[in-house]
Amino acid sequence: MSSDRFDLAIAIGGAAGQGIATPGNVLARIFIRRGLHLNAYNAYQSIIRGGHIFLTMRIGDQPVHNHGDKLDLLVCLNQDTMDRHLGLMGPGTRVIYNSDTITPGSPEDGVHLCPLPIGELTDNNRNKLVQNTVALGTILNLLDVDFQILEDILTMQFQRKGQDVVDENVGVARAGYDYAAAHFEPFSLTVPSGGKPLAVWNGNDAIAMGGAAAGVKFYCAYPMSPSTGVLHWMAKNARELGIMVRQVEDEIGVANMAIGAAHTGCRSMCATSGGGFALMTEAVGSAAMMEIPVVFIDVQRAGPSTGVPTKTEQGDLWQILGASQVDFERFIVAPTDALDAFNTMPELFNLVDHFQCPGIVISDLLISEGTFSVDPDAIDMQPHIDRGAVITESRTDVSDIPTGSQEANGHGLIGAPSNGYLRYENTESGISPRALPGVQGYAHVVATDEHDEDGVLVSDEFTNPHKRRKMVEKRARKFKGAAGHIDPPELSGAADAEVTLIGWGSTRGVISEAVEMLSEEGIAVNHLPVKWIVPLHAEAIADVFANAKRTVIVENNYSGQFHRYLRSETGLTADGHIRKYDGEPFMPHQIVEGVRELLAETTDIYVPYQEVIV
Amino acid sequence: MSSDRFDLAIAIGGAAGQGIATPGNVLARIFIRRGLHLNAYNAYQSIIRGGHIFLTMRIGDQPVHNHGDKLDLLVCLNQDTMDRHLGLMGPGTRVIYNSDTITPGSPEDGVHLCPLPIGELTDNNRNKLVQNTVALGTILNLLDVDFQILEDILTMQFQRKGQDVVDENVGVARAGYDYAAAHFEPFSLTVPSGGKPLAVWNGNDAIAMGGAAAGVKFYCAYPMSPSTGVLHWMAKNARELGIMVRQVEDEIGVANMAIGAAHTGCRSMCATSGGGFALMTEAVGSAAMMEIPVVFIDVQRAGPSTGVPTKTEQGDLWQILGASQVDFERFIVAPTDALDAFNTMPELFNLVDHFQCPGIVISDLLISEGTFSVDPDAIDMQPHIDRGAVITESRTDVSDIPTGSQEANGHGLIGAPSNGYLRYENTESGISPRALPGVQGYAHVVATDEHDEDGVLVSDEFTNPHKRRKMVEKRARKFKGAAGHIDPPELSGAADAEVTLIGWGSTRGVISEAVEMLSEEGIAVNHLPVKWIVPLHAEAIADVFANAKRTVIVENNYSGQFHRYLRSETGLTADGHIRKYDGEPFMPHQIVEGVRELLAETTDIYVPYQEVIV
Amino acid sequence: MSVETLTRDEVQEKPAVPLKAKDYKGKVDPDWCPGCGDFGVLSSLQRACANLGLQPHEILTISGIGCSSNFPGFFNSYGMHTLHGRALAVATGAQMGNHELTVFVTGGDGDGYGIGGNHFTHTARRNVDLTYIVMDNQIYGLTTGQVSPTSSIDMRTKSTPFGSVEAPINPITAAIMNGATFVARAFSGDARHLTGLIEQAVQHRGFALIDVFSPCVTFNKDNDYPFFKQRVKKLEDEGHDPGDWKAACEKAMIWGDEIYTGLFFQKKDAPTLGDQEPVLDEGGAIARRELGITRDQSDRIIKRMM
Amino acid sequence: MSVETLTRDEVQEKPAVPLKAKDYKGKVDPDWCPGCGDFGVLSSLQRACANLGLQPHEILTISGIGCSSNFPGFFNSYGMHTLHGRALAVATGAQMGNHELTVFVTGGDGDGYGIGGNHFTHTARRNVDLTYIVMDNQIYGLTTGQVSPTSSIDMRTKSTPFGSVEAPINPITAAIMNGATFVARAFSGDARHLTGLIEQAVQHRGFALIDVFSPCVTFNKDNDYPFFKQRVKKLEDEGHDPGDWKAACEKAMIWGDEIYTGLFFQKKDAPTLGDQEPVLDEGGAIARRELGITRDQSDRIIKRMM
Ligand SMILES: Cc1ncc(C[n+]2csc(CCOP(=O)(O)OP(=O)(O)O)c2C)c(N)n1
Ligand SMILES: Cc1ncc(C[n+]2csc(CCOP(=O)(O)OP(=O)(O)O)c2C)c(N)n1
Ligand code: SF4
Ligand code: SF4
Ligand SMILES: [Mg+2]
Ligand SMILES: [Mg+2]
Repeated sequence: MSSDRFDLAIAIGGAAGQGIATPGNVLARIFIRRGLHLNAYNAYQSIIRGGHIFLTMRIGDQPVHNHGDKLDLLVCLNQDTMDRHLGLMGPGTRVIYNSDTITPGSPEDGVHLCPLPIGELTDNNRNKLVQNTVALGTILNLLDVDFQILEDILTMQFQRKGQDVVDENVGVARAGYDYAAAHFEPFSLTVPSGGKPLAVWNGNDAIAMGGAAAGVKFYCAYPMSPSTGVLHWMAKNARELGIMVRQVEDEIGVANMAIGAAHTGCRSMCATSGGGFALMTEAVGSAAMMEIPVVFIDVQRAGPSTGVPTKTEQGDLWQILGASQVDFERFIVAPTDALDAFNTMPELFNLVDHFQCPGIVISDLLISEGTFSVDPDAIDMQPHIDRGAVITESRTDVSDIPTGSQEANGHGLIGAPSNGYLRYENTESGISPRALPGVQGYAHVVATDEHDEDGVLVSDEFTNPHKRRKMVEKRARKFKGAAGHIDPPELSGAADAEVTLIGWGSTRGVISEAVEMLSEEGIAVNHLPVKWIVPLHAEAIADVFANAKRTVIVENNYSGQFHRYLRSETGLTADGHIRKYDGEPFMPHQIVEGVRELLAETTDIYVPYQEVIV
Repeated sequence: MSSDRFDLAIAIGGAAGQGIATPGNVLARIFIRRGLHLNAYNAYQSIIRGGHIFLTMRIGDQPVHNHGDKLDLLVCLNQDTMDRHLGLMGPGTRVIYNSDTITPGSPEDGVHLCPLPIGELTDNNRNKLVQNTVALGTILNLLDVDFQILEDILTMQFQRKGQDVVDENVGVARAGYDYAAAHFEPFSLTVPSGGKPLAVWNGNDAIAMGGAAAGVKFYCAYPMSPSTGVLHWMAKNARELGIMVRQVEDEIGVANMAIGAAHTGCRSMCATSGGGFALMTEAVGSAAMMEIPVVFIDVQRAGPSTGVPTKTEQGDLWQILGASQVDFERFIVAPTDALDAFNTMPELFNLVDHFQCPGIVISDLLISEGTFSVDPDAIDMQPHIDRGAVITESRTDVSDIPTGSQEANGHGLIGAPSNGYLRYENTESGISPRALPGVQGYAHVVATDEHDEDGVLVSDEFTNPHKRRKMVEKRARKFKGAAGHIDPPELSGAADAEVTLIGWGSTRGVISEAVEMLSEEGIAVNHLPVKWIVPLHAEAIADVFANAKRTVIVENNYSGQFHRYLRSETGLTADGHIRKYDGEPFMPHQIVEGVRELLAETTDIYVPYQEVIV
Repeated sequence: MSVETLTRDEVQEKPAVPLKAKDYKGKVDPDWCPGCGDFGVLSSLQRACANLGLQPHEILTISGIGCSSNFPGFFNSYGMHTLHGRALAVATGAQMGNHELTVFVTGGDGDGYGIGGNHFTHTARRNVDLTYIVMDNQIYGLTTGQVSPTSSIDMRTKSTPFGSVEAPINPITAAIMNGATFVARAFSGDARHLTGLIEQAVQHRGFALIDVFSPCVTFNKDNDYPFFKQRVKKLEDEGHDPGDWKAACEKAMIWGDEIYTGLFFQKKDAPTLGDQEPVLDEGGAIARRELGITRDQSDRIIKRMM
Repeated sequence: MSVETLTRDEVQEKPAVPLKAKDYKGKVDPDWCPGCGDFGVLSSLQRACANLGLQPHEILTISGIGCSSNFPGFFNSYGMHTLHGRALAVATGAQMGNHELTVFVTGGDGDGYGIGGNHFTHTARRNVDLTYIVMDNQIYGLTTGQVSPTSSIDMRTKSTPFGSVEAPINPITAAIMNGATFVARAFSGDARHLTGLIEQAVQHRGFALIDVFSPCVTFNKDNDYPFFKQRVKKLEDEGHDPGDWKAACEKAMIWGDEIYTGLFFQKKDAPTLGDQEPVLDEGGAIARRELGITRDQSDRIIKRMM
């Protein structure tokens, strides 16, 4: 980032149970209320107490799209944090720690150690979480921010615990503030203020809110990290928003329940992570066969199998592409950040309603559990809603009740004549208006077996290859024009770049920053972030490849899943790859170094070394 | 087929419950005992009574690899068969039917109608199945085969039902034989005899037997067409062969139970079809992560979803490629016929034992439920067995019991020292010798969470991106040389062919015959049948493409799943496609016509019209 | 076409014509084997619906996969022929989505107690308001005769040619213990009895199971019509108290010369899942409500984020 | 390395040294929250194994995923940390593969009764010879506190912020009705009692369930140590007859000021799944037998095909 921008990164490290979330939240509120942008990544483990948590919060006066490369301020809540991370700190940085319990290591020259005698400052308060509040005061002073805002937020934060708790916290925060004023040298920077106050959310909130805005009336899930936040948001807001929220016995139940609700006419969705999604795949195919619009969300984490439940990866792409047997129509979309995820939800619901098929959203831990600032006015909670060809009005001119006589009905079978409604009418567009259960005059049966236009199975009595082919082609036809309904990916950056970086989903933010850094170095790079996986704008991407000098695909997995998929659809082969599969997300400098190495042609797959060990 | 070969096709049509299986079996035995080759395809529906069954049996003096294009003899057990299929019969063919109940349509000139007055011939026997036996006698006479062989086989077939039943059947068969002698003109051909007697099986038998030969000691399944035959074979032979066979509550249980047994050291396998395989996918990834060798079999049927349970398709490829989240090592193999499937089983078990990972076999209804002759001496029931690096000998020099003191052990944790065995030792080859539970001195824990060399989770307490990366790379490394252990696909046919046909799995037989037919027409075609999907011999295939004038991929699905996969791995794009997705398998002439159309460049995807409607 | 919020009352403004059993005939005639027990279940449900005056469009019949699960195709109502084992999960979603529908779930013993066993347990404890009719033929029919979770020990099937070695589950006692509030057993050979039980089950608010002995004449030669005809005995004839779970379990466990049918257990006062979800109170099926959220609601949400 | 057919007797030729509880300590110390109920379960199993004289290599401990499912990593034996909900299925395969092992399955209420519910039902009815210890904390711990199938009505969790509306399942009555032959309940706060029950369970031939109240001190503030300490009452102190399923169910349903622990139900004479499979009779684990089939066998098979 260019140096005239405000760009500050604070890290807080400790063990699970040491209460890192609270100071993180308080700091976030302080910055967003000043109109600063924020991107926070929390590295943690799949245990409830102990281990190592490392929260990195980067703040800027311009939108911040990743957690960055460097740290300005480190808060050590335990010795382990000091031991692990002091080495990351360079000249001019500050390291805050409790000098009663933590022994500092030997820092690089120019690192300012800020020891806090917590016992002394808190009258030996036995509450272990109190050190966090002292540290908050200290941070504020180092940043030369007025104490009042901290007091306000602590009051808001603790008021439901009573005035005593508020007073205690404000008191120790003030002690930390004053102690810093007396003993430590503040940063020589000014934290900007006066910008339009922002809001803060994480990707799971954004997905849930996007669903709510799209009109989701049924949400169900089985808890699975890192997708559980969607369930929590939905559960909390269910009653206020009139959304039916259910926790189900397993993911198979989840997927099928969501389909049941969707069939009655609810906008319906569910979220999980890779292993849970594996269990949902059979149902995805069934929704496609029954032509029921429903949305599945897969929040990726590191794998295979149970893998590393609290770490990020972009490794589920092929699972999602291969979700359920045989060919069928469905949308697959990988939003590129939280706001994009929010906006994707109503768009996707309109699409699945229009095309009567399932839709799958691919998120990952980075988006879903990352904390981001967002302009509240950018959150459009009343998006355009289009339910497609749906029949909700009863008709009384045609009866659901058969006339009584039985007759041959084109299935090689004798049966009662129906109301004449063809749920799977072989229309020119391939889209057949769908009647909702309960509507008079349209009673019909939907089926996961192959069926004829009226829903009667072709697998009973007389299979018929011509009917079968007709129905396969009807479903395929409806999807033919789907790509026209979504935006093609857009190339940004230098027109005649030396390198074209292609990413998908959550890597957009970090690649953008790497592009900027490279151009500052004089290497012209442009960037194609891909969001829509199916349908894929193959021609638009092929154009970019055709005009690119050197294509490099950046992805957070071992085998280059997106590259292989892109090639399967287009035949395009990229010149180089930057990949990562150690559980941690990319940092901008890792991509910068990757581009340099690839330009030097020492390798065609660059895997960065992960410096921050958490 | 060149006309000096013996090549005869008989079809029997009727409803489910009319007992088509028995005459089919009797005929098959007659031919294989004469040393004739046989390929039978049974078109049926997912109901138990009624509907339409159409068994096509093709017999030849040379190996017969598909059910062919034409019919010589049609046996109609009901009116529906007459109505549907008479039009398929050309000059010189014979049509046998019960003239008491069936009205013939108007046949093409030269078709010999052979009406049987069944009532008269059977003394008005009320047993409806008796007409089948009369027809058998008639067929034999039309083919000028001595009656004795039929008498022998009927005796064998019915002897456990008592002499009365034998006599009844032999009697009516004789009546049919004699009636034909008196009234119908026999074919002017000689059914060859004296060849080495062959055996008969279907693909599911072959898969089960291959497993048994490979040393499978544990088989479990949940019934699902068209894979259930494997369960039936195993259940029947379980006690004699000492195989533990279990029917489980669902496919999730199946996959996990197979893994449990495999972990104790059994060769263990399970089979299902697409929808059941969807439910197994999570377990596939877990076996890969725990590095447990186990074999999953997916017998494909038409879909998506429940689809057309009794029809064939090659539509599960992408589901299998995408089985379970994130990247991991596994073999995927699509045998090309029943004998190949048999031979694949021991080969695959040796591979998964060596590489300690899951293996997936892709079959389809065509192979699994088709009936084929096989040279009994070609069935090697004592194949080479290699279990790889497995530790089954106890050691007493090292104890499983910790010394008692607790110490830091490199996980950032305190724990008891172990026996020193590293289940996931980071060896150069990536293969870590595997100790079986029960063996003293090697007690250890395997895990679906990412784990370090000693099996301790890296997702607990302290995740560590370097350990994580090490373990991903260890597993990937072990698979690097896997392609060297399997045969590359082999190009057969003309060296400088005009067209190169590429197929995978079950299409080998039908494509081979199309190749012959085309060369007889003067169109030089060669053929690359692909069997191993993962690892894929990409270079060998690329060589074939590089030397081909026009590449055409033939596959039994809508979207060209193999083409897209091939392109994903190689970037290769075929020039044309022949695809089918109506539930029925390819017939040779359909491929021939496809090649002609593609050569004429009227299209680049040819989808044949299905003449036989069943 | 666009979404219209039609309440059920509006739809029903026209007085319903009284219906006959044949009015519930589906688009095709059943393709079950002649003599299959499922015919009796179909005709009983048709009669029960006529007696209850349910209109076809007010009913949603949901099944999994199996011979018995082909049911919705043969029955004139809205229907869903879903995945093997998943009907109850789909039905719970549908019932929540539109709780004004009368929901039937129809399927087999394999579908419901085998692969679908987990949904059976949990749908029962949630007391979802639906009627679950299991055509229990103690065999896997559609897949041509393998052992089922209700097959008796020693039963020979294609997958147990030497006889089954696994104790069957007892759907009645299992359902009671899982929290089902209406638990009955019937025999498809006694359509009148079954019809009555279905009527009661529909009128019952909550999860109602009717496990029906529905002989598979093709693959189960052990448990055929004569087997049941000789054995079934109606609880109603014995003055059994459906409020007494112990007696219910005891009676349900009897499996020998006498096998009980009838209403084993009923708990009338238990709230259904829907009753306990205030979201449904606002009136009308959630599937038919206005989509999206109000400005007030969104303002409140966004405010909490700042 | 090659396959050796070592029988368990050969392996055990060396007389086993008597072991202490600490000899079953795993490679790492448990990372459960301080005070977590699972510590008590771990130490009880360690003590029980010492008392029973089981060698670590003779034991296979299998779990799914959850806080409680991290168990095998903390216990010194052969272990498998499998998929969420699938431990019983894996264990059945392992028990059949090597029936000479002592198999423990350890896991949580969500793992076993939620997602794993179907395997629970069917493993019980098969009477697979293993000991299943469920650390029932009535919450999803590892995923940071959502409702579980054993959470009480009205319990507030992250997924039920307004209180749960679903009746919990009762693992004891469910297990009894599913055919489990040893069904017990314990409290991890009473390690001695639990240890005794584990010893009995291991000695029992067949499927043994021990549902252990194992408080989650972090996410379940309703069912904490004091809650159970005040309520638990031992069946053994009341002269309960474990042969009486009705009394067992009745006692198991009591949930108020008194909650019973102890052995609710036991059926001693039931054959296990393995007992009924002649394939196992031939001696030795099938996992350790010679691979492949004999020429005689193959000749017979091929002859039938001709
Ligand atoms: C996931 C899955 N597994 C297996 C099948 C195959 N299958 C179809 S029906 C059936 C069992 C049928 O038994 P049941 O439910 O008792 O019904 P019945 O045919 O006896 O009425 C099975 C195993 C399937 N369709 N889907
Ligand atoms: C298929 C799948 N779904 C969801 C999860 C996420 N998950 C891990 S543990 C767990 C529940 C843990 O609850 P419980 O079994 O009661 O164990 P506890 O942590 O309370 O001991 C869940 C839902 C998973 N790992 N796999
Ligand atoms: S196979 Fe059995 S269950 Fe299926 S239709 Fe026939 S009789 Fe009924
Ligand atoms: S979260 Fe609960 S169950 Fe998990 S370790 Fe902590 S106290 Fe135990
Ligand atoms: Mg059945
Ligand atoms: Mg729990």
